[in-house]
Amino acid sequence: LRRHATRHSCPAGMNWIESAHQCCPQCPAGTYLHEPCTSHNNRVCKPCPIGTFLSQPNTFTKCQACYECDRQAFQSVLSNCSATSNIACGCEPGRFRVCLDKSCSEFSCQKCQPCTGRLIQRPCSETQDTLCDSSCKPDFYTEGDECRPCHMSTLDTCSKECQQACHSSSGQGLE
Amino acid sequence: LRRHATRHSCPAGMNWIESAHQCCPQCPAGTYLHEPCTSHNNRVCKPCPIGTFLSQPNTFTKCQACYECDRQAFQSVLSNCSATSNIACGCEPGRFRVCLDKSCSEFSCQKCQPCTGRLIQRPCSETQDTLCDSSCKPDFYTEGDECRPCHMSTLDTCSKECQQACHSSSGQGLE
Amino acid sequence: HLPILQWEDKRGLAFTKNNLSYSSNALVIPVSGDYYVYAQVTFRGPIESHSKPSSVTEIITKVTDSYPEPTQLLTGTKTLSENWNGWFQPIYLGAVVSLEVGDKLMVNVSDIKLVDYTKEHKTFFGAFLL
Amino acid sequence: HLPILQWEDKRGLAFTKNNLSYSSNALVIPVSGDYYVYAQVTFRGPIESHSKPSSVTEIITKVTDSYPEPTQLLTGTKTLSENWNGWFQPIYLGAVVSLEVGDKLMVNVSDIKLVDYTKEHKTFFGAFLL
Amino acid sequence: HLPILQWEDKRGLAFTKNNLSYSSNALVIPVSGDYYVYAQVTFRGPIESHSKPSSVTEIITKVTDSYPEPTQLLTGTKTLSENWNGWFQPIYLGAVVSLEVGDKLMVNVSDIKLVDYTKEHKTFFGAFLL
Repeated sequence: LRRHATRHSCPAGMNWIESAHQCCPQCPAGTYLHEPCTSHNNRVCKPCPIGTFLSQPNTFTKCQACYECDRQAFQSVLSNCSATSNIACGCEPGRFRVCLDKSCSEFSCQKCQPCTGRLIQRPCSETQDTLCDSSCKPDFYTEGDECRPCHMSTLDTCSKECQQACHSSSGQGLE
Repeated sequence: LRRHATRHSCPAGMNWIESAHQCCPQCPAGTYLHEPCTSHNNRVCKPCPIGTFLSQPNTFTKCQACYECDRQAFQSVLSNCSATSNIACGCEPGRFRVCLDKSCSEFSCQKCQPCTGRLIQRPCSETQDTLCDSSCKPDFYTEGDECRPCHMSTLDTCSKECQQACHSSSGQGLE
Repeated sequence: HLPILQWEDKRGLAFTKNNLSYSSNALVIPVSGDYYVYAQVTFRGPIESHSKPSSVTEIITKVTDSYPEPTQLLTGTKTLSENWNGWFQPIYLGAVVSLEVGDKLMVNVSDIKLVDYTKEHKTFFGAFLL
Repeated sequence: HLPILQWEDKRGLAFTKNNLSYSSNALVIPVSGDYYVYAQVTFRGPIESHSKPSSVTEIITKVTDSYPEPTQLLTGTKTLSENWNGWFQPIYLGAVVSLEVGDKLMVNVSDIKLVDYTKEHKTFFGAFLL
Repeated sequence: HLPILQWEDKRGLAFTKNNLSYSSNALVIPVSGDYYVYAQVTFRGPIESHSKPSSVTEIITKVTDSYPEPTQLLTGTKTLSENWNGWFQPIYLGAVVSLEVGDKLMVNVSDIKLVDYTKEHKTFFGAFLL
């Protein structure tokens, strides 16, 4: 089995340039190959224009276009695109990422749940929704899967849970 | 700001013809440019063949194909395609348009609701379903969201609404 | 076999040239070679008299004198999810295939009644020699 | 008419050559002939402030000096089923069309806010002379 | 990176010519120039042992000696709606890209187990020099 021979192997830090028919030194990250080297002069590298980048040493003749963050989908810029690195997007405050694929290169930003009437076990983060306590905070009573403030309950609407949570602790009987 | 100079500006009613390298008079709607004008003779226009049309004065070398109405989807022809206008499609009688996009260039034809047992507030039209009265017609009683004819009700199946609607008015007691 | 679509080859945007001709529902190949062949069919429904289709399929096939059966060149098949009242589903196919002079190219569909034939820019078919 | 998309024609994978130029949102045809014209638009949603769209549409249109109205060349229209929270829907169109020098090609969409403009390899547009 | 598809390059409809060769899962570009590159992958499911995928993705990538990372050229990503038991989803991609001699083209997918490899006319990949 023939080792997979690269067409032309060049020393480290150099790439084969077909048009020059020789190995040329790579351009550093953030620049691209403007003119290949020739037997007498070196290659010419130029910086990547605004909106483009190259994060690795290369002999590319063009830089790669930066991505953009999806403003309509409430994404925010974590770090701007630079000559050497693509833009990085996250979620606006109060939202967390919902990945649409395994690598999470595509994600939507959904509102963090507010935990009204509950203690927050784990606050909302870039990658996870808020984790609310299963039981209600003091002075709140459960109704379905919600927590309602005691002061909002009136005598006739105060269910069994409401009674227990709102009135039993203070020892007052219900007139 | 330079006025957007069309490559070659021609007087009104004339268009630049690249192959003839000169301005030629437009062909009237319903016809297309069969032969461009030359310095000594005029352009030749020909009528659009059956099944094609051009609704504007032009120097097109071919007419546009007429659309067709979607028979399987119960569309009907409002006006046939002519040499100067595309076909216009609507819905078959007893159906109304449900737009599938904002411009309603795509629409399906759905059956008008029959208002059984109710008075018709607004009859079904090309663009809107029938609007039925919320209450039942005389000699009809409500059951769920339907109106049932009184004569169909039997003693034992006659609910409270049925009694009220079907028997109270004639003053007969229920034997 | 699946039903074969008929096409307009002269009026509007349609045209044939360089001897690539259209006859009895097929593009006829004038010279052997590699062609990029493509077709889009827009399917739409529902059609009332029609049971709810679970899927739609478009196939570009080749018929040749050298073999008695058609050869399926390109296939696009798509399932339709349930809760649609009015639905549209375009399927585009395109690829390079080697063809012989006289070969015929046709487009088959799972159900002709579901094909949107109303506008020439929604359903189309073509080929060009590389 | 439907909104017209704007395109990047120089940076990254984008390029124009052989006088096929890009200006004011359109590819401008330098020489009459038959061109393979193609475009893909990736639509995505939901956009909260936005009512749930029932469908998305992409149309490649031609504007020409010889006729006062744009001509629709290729159309892809797809309905969206209900129960999606985050959704993606790519529509690809491509076909051969006869064009005159000076003709302009543009891409219209049903709703610009639903277009995924974030990555150049998800939404693209081009043409080449046969 | 996403898994890379393997292809048949000789049998059936498959072929390579004019030095455009296929080796270790990639089409190898023999001469620099502009190529129309295309690929269709038909995804299908469900696969029992497999959790319900929320989306499928197909990416045509370029690997080159002049840069240590692959470049994504074309991407089609589609979300799958819930209520499907058996489903099919074809994704077609095609566009013109400038390539250098020695560049390698490959097709990546979000999940190899969901790829319908059973028929050559349902999943295919190719390129031609303009």
